[in-house]
Amino acid sequence: MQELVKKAKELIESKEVDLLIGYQSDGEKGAKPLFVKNTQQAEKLIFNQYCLNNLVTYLKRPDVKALKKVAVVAKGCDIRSFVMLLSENQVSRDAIFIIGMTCDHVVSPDGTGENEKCTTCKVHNPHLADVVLGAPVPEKIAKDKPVHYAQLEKLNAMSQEERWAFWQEELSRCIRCYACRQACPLCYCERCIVDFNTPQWIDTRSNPRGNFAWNIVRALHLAGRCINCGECERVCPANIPLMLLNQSLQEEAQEKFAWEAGYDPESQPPLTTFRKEDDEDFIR
Amino acid sequence: MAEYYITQSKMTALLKELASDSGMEVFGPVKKGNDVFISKMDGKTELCLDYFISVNSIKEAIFPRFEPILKYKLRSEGVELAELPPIKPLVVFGGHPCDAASIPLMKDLFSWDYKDHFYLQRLEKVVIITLACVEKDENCFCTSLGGSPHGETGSDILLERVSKDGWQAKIVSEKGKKFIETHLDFFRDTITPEKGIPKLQDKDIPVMFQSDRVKKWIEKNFDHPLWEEVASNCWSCAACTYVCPTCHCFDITDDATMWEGVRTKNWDACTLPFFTKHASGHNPRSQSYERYRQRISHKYSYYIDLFNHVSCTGCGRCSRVCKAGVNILDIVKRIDEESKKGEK
Amino acid sequence: MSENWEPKIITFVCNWCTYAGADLAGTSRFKYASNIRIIKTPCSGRIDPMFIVSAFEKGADAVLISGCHPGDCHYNEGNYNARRKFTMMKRLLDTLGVDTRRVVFAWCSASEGIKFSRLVNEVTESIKKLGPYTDYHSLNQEER
Amino acid sequence: MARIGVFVCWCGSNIAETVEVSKVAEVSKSIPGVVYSVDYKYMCSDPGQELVKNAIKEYKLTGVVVASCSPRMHEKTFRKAALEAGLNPYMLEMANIREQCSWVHNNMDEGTQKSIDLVRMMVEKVKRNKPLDDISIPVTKKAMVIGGGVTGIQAALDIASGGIPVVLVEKESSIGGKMSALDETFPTLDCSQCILTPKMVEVAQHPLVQIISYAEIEKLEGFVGNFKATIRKKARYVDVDACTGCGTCWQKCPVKVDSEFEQGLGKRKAIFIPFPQAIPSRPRIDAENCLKLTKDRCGICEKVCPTKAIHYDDKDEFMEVEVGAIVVATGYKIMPVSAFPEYGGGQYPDVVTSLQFERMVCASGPTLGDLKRPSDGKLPETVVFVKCVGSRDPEHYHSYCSKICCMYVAKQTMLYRHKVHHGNCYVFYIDVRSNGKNYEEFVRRAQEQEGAQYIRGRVSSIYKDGDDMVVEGADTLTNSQIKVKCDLVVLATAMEAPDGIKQLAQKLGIGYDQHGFLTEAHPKLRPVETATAGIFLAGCALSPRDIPDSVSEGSAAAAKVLGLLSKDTLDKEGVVAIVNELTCVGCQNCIRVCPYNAIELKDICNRQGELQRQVAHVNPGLCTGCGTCTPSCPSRSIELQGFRDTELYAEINALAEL
Repeated sequence: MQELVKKAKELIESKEVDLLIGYQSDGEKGAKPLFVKNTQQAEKLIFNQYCLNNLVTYLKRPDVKALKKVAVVAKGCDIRSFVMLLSENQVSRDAIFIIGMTCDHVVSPDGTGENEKCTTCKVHNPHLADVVLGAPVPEKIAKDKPVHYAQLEKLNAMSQEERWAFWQEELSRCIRCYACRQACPLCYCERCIVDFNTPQWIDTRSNPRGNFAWNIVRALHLAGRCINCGECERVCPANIPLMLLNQSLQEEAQEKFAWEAGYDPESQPPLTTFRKEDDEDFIR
Repeated sequence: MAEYYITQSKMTALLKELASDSGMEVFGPVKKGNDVFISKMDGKTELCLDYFISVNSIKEAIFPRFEPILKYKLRSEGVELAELPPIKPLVVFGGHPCDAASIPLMKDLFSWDYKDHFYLQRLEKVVIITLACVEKDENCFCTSLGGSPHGETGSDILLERVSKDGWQAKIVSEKGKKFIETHLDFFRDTITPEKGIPKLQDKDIPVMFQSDRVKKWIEKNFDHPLWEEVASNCWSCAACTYVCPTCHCFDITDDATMWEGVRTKNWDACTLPFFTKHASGHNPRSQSYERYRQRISHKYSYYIDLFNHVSCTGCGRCSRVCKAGVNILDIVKRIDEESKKGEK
Repeated sequence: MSENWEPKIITFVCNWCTYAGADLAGTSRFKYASNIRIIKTPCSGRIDPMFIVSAFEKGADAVLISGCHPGDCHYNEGNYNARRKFTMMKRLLDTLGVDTRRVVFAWCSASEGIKFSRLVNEVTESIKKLGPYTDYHSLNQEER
Repeated sequence: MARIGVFVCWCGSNIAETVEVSKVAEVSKSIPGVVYSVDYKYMCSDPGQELVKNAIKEYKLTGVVVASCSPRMHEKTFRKAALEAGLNPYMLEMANIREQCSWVHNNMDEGTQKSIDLVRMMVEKVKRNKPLDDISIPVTKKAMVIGGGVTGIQAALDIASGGIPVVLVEKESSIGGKMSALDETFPTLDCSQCILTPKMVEVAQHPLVQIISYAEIEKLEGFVGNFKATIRKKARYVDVDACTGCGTCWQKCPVKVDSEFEQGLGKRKAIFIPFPQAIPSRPRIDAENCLKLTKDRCGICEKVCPTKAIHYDDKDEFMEVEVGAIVVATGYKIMPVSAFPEYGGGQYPDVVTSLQFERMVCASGPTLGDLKRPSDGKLPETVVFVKCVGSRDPEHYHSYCSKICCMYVAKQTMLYRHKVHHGNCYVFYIDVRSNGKNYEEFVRRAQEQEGAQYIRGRVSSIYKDGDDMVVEGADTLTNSQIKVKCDLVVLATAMEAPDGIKQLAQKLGIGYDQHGFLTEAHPKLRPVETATAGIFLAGCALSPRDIPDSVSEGSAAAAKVLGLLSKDTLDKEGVVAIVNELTCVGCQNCIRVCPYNAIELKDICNRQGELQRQVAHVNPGLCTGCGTCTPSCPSRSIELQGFRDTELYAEINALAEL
């Protein structure tokens, strides 16, 4: 922690950055974002296993974008979303100072035990950063090993009718607060398609039709881009297991397009490219 | 006045019975994961009676997330108005006094310059059965706004826990009285109060700020840098407003196929980025902190100008759902401190 | 299911291959079921996966999507891009429990009038067996 | 408010037989927005069209739906009629109730119901259509040909003959390409120089052709009809305008190095022209070997130059040219023997490539046509030719066939036998591919009359035994191992994409395949076009070709260029994509999926000129209206006009239950 505070003060004092986004503690077992603009605020910086927020999401905000240079404290998983922002022309590499934190794991959203997402993590050690803080953590999974999400198995084992019933029940609680969208580092559109009304693709009412369409389009727009940070699901006030959708499409991208998002800023997201030999068994 | 009691099992049975009646709407607490939601029930819904506070407020029972206000059909002869679904009698069970306290506040608004008969009709037909609090957390601050963990405001019936298995039912309104009388069978048992049943007193939730001092500061400090400091974390979703018992903004949307259409009153939120976006492309509240400032200012200042009451009941729900760490109590306390400094 | 229920099949095709193939079916007088309604787009690359959702919302019992075979695209690559989107959409719908037997993708060239007519007949027949897509249509309720 | 007219055609009995047309017209009247509907026997006839035109005027129609045959049949007809009546042609849509309805259904009720639906869909669409203007883009009436081999020369000549000025850019100091190094050519055995040189002269003297040699493309901006190319003129150290090509400099230059033109078999000077017939016949200094430029010594050429044309301080220069179309004819390179160590390539001087063999037998070659083997100058009494070296060998080298080797090997056996009448020559081959005019006869002649001995089989190794070279291989016809002692081995090594071609392709924004050959827009129907409008391909830049094919393609590409530049403007339909710059976030999805590179990032700056954000920008000249961009845009900030979301959604919406 000393390291982090020291680095932050250095960056702020030297005016290398206009703003630093990090974590502060929130109660005994919690952490929340902290916007640091002076060295006094920097004293509050922490990093521990309760630092769940993906702070990269703030980089999409217009007021943050307007600043000359911003530092952000990020775990390997968060950096994957930064890589996507880079490849999608949403940030300029020069305008962001990444303070990469090595991270063994964070806690699950309810504050107990290891977070599910950490079991499939390949970047306990930040893969792209301006400075890496913390002791190196041994990586448990090889980079080229496909990731499999255990929690999908239950859903996959259901019949189609059961899956339908499952999702209708889950999505009935959706109140369309768009916390999933706002917390997502990759939902950066100036005008979301749901706010588009010529035509109104997606019913804005939180009725079954609108909730279904909204969650389809949200998952679809993240297809091949989602980096499994899990923020959408964590911030959902209705506890809807949104990551099941994202992870299903992540697996599809791996299986069909040999693609995992967020590792290489030079590569193109899979839905913006193709291979002639792509699988087409489902096409008659 | 007679004393009425009801056991948990009878309460469950009563709600289920009412929920089976297609002529009625019943809302009750349903567990999902680690949390409880006040949800619309049918005869088969499993109720959860062991919880601290629901994620959402009882608001959506009376002020639905969406509600058709006009239906029409297009015919070659012209436009034909279609009938709207009837507003059914409803029972809302499972809120706390901080939920119920929102009712008179919302009524003030919906019967203000324009009488919103959808809301008012539903209000007439609703029976609100409130549970007095037995637990609290660091986000609770009802007492700072004149509320109480066992306050009666807005409720029709207030249930106070007397045993592990039951409540004493306090009639608060005529509607409440009528409800108990109609379903007297369920309220006949006498429960002897058990010892050691926790009860929350006003003093358990200390007063943490003075709302009039907060208002004074807000009136004078629209451009104060404090706003940006306390709300910079906000990422502009509507979770806080949608779980809030007093947030009441809505949008009117049209949805039409070729032959018919419906106009809907649809929840909206001042925290969402597009809320004030003009057709010109200009957005007077383009920053997230500006939107959050609006939320606080509206509740703690503008609303008082109109209705002489803070539009917040201190339930703390917004702070609980906010994973960006925006905490209304912290912010209002900060403002109160600033205001105190200014007084000196 | 009422006696005289007929499936509604909304069909999205590209202009250069499948629309032309459907025209060829016409000029060749290959008869097929009248349940389809064709919406023409320039290229399968223009066919948005969200069309499927809208079609079901508007009462379709099935959606048929067809474009040029790989390598035949008038615009060289549109169908390759489309294929990736459809791959993802199909998986997503499947994950969500949508009956993906009702979402049919096919390649049909301008010379395959016969394939087009057979395709329409096969899809119509299979949807007749499945019945109306009441699950999806029930999402359209206006009340809470 | 929309005022839509619906015109239902009987098409004689073609439609009316299965569709109750009067009912379709009648029901159409009840569609909101429809103010007029009528049915008529032949809507495409002159009176039918008049009906449409008059109704447009009389009822002040804002949109028209013609329910008749396929739009592929008559959309143009009716849109023209609409235009004549003063209605924007894109405000007319057709409901296809013939090909896609009456002709494929039998039942009158079904046909009628479906027709009504189809009309309704199009009414809903046309209500939301927006008038579109056709696009007209001025073109620069000038072309650029990249590559001055025989293909590029042919293309340049044909374009210039059509009256369009051409800039011919050649990487080497002379045009002529590979063909200039060949001896005689199959199947006619005419001398390569004899047929090429006149063409070189013709192109050089053509008033509309500007040759820029020793130059490469640095950058290309713009789009079809309006390219701006930056050409890097490499430092030549010789002022080509002052120089008269007298030759004193290269005669006096003391430095001798291997000549690239002679395939390393002969020498050239440090100031040189690659071959005597070079065009322009102006030397350049090889900066790597010039004593003046490397060690600041010598300086003889400057001293002896009568016109003071030598400038040791010469630098690369850049010139910009604006052109409307480009032909890429960058040719090929041949794999060097050193790529084949298993065949002794690079180790034994007497293992040579076929191009080296060309120089060895050529009358203007280093030995002036006396066949001498490189190691000791001995006349080779026995020569072995090995075909498919590096070609048709996907496991080790290239999967493709180099196409011309079969023919030139047959030719080279003849050239050999013509020089060495008593000599033996053997050809190791896998197949003999001789599918061209007079090709098969030519190969037969080599085998039957000229004594070339063909052995079917792969060569396993080549090594030296004393003075002799030994070629070991399998004869797959007799199924035996075979050893041939010889004096010289000629490897018909594979043709490859030339160095730097990928970089060039990237600069031009055109595609290339895994071998580095440039990709045509369609292998059959658009063989000399690229996916980038205005850029054409010809010759071996695409894949191995022989001279006749290359020359044909040069002409074909020239015809395409002339077609494009024959008009003052490029006219196209208004169905192109358009960006909403207010909502676009510049994620580049559309840019990445666009098959035509028609979209680019555009900077949005504030009044102080500071970059605020980047958005997509469609070049309407390049957009072909496929619409692949639209679904790729998460915020719907790019829409294809004529097929906007709201138009297509309206069609879906029209199908919602009544």
